[in-house]
Amino acid sequence: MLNLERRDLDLKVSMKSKNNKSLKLKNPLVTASGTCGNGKELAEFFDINQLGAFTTKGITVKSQSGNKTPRIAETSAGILNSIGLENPGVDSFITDILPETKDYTLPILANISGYSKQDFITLAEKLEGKEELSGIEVNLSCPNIKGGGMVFGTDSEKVFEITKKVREIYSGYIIVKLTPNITNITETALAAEEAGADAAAMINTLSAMKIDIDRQKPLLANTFGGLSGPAVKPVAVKMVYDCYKKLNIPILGLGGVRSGADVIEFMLAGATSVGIGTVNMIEPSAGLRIIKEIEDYMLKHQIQNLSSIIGAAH
Amino acid sequence: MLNLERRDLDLKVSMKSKNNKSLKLKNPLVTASGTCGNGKELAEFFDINQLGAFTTKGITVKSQSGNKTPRIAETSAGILNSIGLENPGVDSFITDILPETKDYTLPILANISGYSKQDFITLAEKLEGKEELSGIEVNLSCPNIKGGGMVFGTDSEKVFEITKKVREIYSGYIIVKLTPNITNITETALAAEEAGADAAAMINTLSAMKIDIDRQKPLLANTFGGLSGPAVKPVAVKMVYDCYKKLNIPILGLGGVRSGADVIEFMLAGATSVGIGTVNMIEPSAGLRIIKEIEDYMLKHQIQNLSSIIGAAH
Amino acid sequence: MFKIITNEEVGPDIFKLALKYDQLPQKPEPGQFFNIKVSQELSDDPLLRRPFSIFDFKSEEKRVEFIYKVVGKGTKILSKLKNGTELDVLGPLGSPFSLNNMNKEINLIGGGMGIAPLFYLARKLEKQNAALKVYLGAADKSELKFFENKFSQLKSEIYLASMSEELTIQGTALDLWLKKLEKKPDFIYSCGPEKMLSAVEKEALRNNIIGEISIEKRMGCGIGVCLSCSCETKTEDKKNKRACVEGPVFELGEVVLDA
Amino acid sequence: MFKIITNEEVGPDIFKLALKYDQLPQKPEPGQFFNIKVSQELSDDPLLRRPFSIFDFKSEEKRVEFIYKVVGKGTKILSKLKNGTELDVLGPLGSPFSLNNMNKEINLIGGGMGIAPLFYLARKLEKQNAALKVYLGAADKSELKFFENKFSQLKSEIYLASMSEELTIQGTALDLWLKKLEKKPDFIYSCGPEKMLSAVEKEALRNNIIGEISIEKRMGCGIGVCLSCSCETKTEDKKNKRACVEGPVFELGEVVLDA
Ligand SMILES: Cc1cc2nc3c(=O)[nH]c(=O)nc-3n(C[C@H](O)[C@H](O)[C@H](O)COP(=O)(O)OP(=O)(O)OC[C@H]3O[C@@H](n4cnc5c(N)ncnc54)[C@H](O)[C@@H]3O)c2cc1C
Ligand SMILES: Cc1cc2nc3c(=O)[nH]c(=O)nc-3n(C[C@H](O)[C@H](O)[C@H](O)COP(=O)(O)OP(=O)(O)OC[C@H]3O[C@@H](n4cnc5c(N)ncnc54)[C@H](O)[C@@H]3O)c2cc1C
Ligand SMILES: Cc1cc2nc3c(=O)[nH]c(=O)nc-3n(C[C@H](O)[C@H](O)[C@H](O)COP(=O)(O)O)c2cc1C
Ligand SMILES: Cc1cc2nc3c(=O)[nH]c(=O)nc-3n(C[C@H](O)[C@H](O)[C@H](O)COP(=O)(O)O)c2cc1C
Ligand code: FES
Ligand code: FES
Repeated sequence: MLNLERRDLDLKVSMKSKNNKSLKLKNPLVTASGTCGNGKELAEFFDINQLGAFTTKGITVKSQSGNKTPRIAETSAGILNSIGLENPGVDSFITDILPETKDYTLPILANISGYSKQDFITLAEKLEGKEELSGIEVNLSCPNIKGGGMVFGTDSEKVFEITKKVREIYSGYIIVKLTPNITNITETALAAEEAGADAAAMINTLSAMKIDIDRQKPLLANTFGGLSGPAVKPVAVKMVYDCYKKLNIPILGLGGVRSGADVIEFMLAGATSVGIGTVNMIEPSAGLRIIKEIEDYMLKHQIQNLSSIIGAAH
Repeated sequence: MLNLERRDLDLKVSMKSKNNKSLKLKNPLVTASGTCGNGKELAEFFDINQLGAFTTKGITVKSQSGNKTPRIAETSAGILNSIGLENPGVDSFITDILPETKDYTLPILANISGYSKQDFITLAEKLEGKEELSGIEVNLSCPNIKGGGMVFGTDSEKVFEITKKVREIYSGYIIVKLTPNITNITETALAAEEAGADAAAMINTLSAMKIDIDRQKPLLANTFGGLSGPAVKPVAVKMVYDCYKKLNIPILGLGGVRSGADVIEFMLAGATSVGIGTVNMIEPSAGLRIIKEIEDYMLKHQIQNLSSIIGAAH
Repeated sequence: MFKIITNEEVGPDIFKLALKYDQLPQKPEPGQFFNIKVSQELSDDPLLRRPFSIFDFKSEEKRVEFIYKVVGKGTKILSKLKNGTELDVLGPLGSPFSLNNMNKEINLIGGGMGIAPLFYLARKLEKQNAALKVYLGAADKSELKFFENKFSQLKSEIYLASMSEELTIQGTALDLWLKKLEKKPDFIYSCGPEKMLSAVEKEALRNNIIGEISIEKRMGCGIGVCLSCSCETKTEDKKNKRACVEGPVFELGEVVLDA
Repeated sequence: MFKIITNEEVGPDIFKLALKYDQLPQKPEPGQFFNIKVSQELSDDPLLRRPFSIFDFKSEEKRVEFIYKVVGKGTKILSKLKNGTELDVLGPLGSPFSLNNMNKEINLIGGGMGIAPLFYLARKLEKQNAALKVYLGAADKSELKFFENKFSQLKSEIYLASMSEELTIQGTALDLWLKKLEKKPDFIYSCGPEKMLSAVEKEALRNNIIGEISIEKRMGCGIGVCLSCSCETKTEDKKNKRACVEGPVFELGEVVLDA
């Protein structure tokens, strides 16, 4: 069909899993956990219901006050963060935060982190059946908590075990979020798939650091942090590309997206949906602009269904 | 001593190994292989003898014409390359390139790459005893040759085996260059040390890619490439920092250096010498500027011996 | 859209930046800040915005002013931008100083670039007929000159201190304040290096003086989404507060300061 | 140091950039290029320089001119830079067109932005009393207007083609050349999209015409150190050549072109 106009465009994507579960999004944009608060703040800038889905800030079993500051540093085309999962704990999340999300019409995903398999079990149990949620994102990749997430995320067996446990408990949609700090991400991705994950999200941040040369000390109070932003995009796109060839579950691709072109790039690599993180910190209404840019691309190339380009670069 | 002036500053570093070998450099700057040709081109812009050491473009046993073009893509604060080790082969290197380096007074290091253990053995044999060389850099990390360097570099046993073989043959200074595309670089670094490497160099490029969204194909003819430049610096600094705590051999740190401040950052993290790569492609005389900036830092902080800051951020 | 109308050096590495805007989401209040992107459109570096407190604001002229010091990459780049350059600016952001100080005795204590947010505040307070005493300190006298000129256009009493030279005294803004503090003020406002604020707070609390401080915390977003700027509090529940939303203005004794 | 003295739109998304320099390492020759950094000083993005062929050069005025099209991030940023901006520029780089064509019959065939390097060449050739026929093509007529004006200041015969509209003909620069080619020229120079160059080369070689082409290859360094711009050659030893040092000008038949 030629001469498509803006109103003809279909940006819907469906994250259909092997388990016959599906997450339907009106467009591929999913907020990345930890970069968008819990919605209220961005909602002051635009109607966040226009996005595909919203992921909440990572929660843990108990409340945490996070790492000492400075928790953020700027690097070339990127940022390092070591927030350390400051959050009120899952119980407060359920009583205080979840109800607030009722006003939203877009799917809400809860991002969960733990220090042990038991933590993930507890979190899954507490969130099971919560109607406000369209699913959970199991963060096996947080580089900012010691002995925590990332250690699990670099070990395929641990990824398999935890995912399997969570799968047994949680009946909704499960996304497993993977770390890029690994020799071969397709192995952990496959482990998540085999254990019953409905989708794989990649990438979380790259382990990194910055040193304050005047103080001659690490700049972040926590010494290390996670690198995100445009700097990491080429690494993320490759991981999505590699996994697309091997996985039979959909991929939520993210890392460094700033523009519609970046979203298209992730989708061509094989992502069904695409996360926007750091960009929201710089430009709160980035999501809106990005949707417009995706449409512009579709018009330029006369693509009616955005989902038709998923994996097209292979 | 207070009130140091420029002429009082001592930028010398000595890369003393466990094997009682040492590479003495008048300053920590080492050109990164593949980004500075074989010297002639930069020499048109400044006297390269002012640098610490020069590393030649990677050589293989046989001549190679490299990958198809495009071989380069720009990313945010970084570049992707997939040159594919275009080089005339080790024999031509010895007859044509090595003699040309006789004019230089700075230490010359030959960077070698292979597709098999035998390749590295051949290369080490051919270079053994070459007086023009102060040492060799064993590249176990090139992401741009299939079945090649990087596969070895992600496997500690292979790193150990190849380093050991090369050590048996080559009596000069041996630097093993490691890949960052790995879960834990301290393991391969320790393997290199145990096998007799005199120093470890890190990092080579990060595996990555870019997709041309208009052509809907990978931009590089080779699909994947290696990411270098400022974007990767925070990852490289962390790897140096991690290895410094575990290794007993000196580290040649590199990845994204653009300024004197970056060199200082790598040294504070634990590098004894620091590579400059991508920056030379943008600014051929970057080395000179960087030396000046290092001196400015030493004056500001009244540091007389640059080597005193190695590892000081720990 | 914001456009640079002035970007000129007014002291050693200290610049005055005046922007003209089309419209603002709300009227800026003293103590609030704007978050300014200094990179070229389409460039990804520097990536983050840079926060600057409002130095002055003139709604009739649709003009907002900042005083900034060149300390790193972002401010260096900013200092090179020419008149007419369009800037991507977010704001006003953050919680302002409280302004219910009609007819009261007020002390303002500012150190270094921490003086910047106190000027618009002083102007507003004067409109409320507050009696102002202003204590300004900096490492070098040359850094105070511009501020001295500006504040002397107001009716406030001004005292100056520098580390390099004797002005009202030789020393810090804190030294100055303590030295000159005769009568207990009704309220103080202070802004400056965290160590100074911590010392001011200690002295104030010891003397039962109430007031507010504005702090500089490294920020990711400036809008409350990233929790980069969390401050430990001394409140009972110890719940963190965000410098960019609940701050940058806090009550004396509210948050934990680096001493 | 280079300073922008003109940066203005002369066609649809086509800009003329004139720079004034202090000094140059050598005199620029037609076919050479300059490598321009478009990012702010201290910014790491965009990281690489952008190569542009010399459009014109005036040594008396210390002035070098470029014509560039906005196609991506770098050229977009460049197009926003204001007069007076100082630029970090390397050059002249690369091997120029050969210029020993005294009194000869010369054809110049340029497509799209490939026309840019032919103007300074044409000026130089005219000084050698060469007889020039110039064949210029572009997708749309509007892209030719500026070039037409410039070339018509010379004594050369000019023919124009556009895909959108009949000028001398409707079609490509190649169609135009083939159509108008009556007498075999002594030498041709061509620049434009690689596919066009490949077709020009095929026709030229078939007709035993010799000449040179200038090609655009993605470059890392522009100075020969990185091997990003390697070109496969058809020479006997098949040794690659670097577009930035041995090129961008090559003899017809020298390097492998994408057809
Ligand atoms: C609410 C608020 C108001 C401010 N008001 C003013 C003002 O009116 N005038 C003024 O000169 N400065 C002010 N600052 C400090 C100013 O934001 C920093 O000096 C500036 O961001 C430094 O940027 P840079 O790129 O030059 O330094 P770099 O060190 O290169 O910056 C690197 C990163 O660290 C951050 N950073 C560095 N120093 C500071 C700092 N002191 N405070 C917060 N973040 C920092 C930067 O924003 C950036 O993200 C204020 C800071 C805050 C938080
Ligand atoms: C020797 C030479 C001379 C040139 N002369 C001219 C000229 O006179 N006028 C003109 O308009 N253009 C010319 N070009 C092409 C010009 O360099 C590109 O259009 C420009 O680099 C695009 O940059 P961008 O950031 O806008 O595009 P982007 O696509 O964002 O650039 C991304 C990267 O790809 C490179 N790139 C993109 N397109 C090209 C291309 N066509 N050729 C080479 N590299 C490219 C860029 O340099 C950059 O490294 C020349 C190219 C070469 C190699
Ligand atoms: C400030 C900050 C906080 C983050 N917090 C979380 C978190 O709580 N849980 C999580 O899974 N990922 C977290 N992330 C990672 C992001 O969700 C995302 O995976 C990463 O930043 C890469 O995407 P980006 O480059 O678009 O930001 C955080 C990232 C940032 C920058
Ligand atoms: C164009 C290019 C070619 C390279 N060729 C080699 C090579 O032949 N051998 C090698 O060990 N590393 C090679 N590298 C890697 C660099 O030596 C260096 O490890 C890497 O680029 C990180 O440093 P940088 O960010 O300073 O460039 C190459 C890098 C680039 C950009
Ligand atoms: S800076 Fe992001 S929450 Fe305050
Ligand atoms: S661009 Fe680097 S060698 Fe030609």
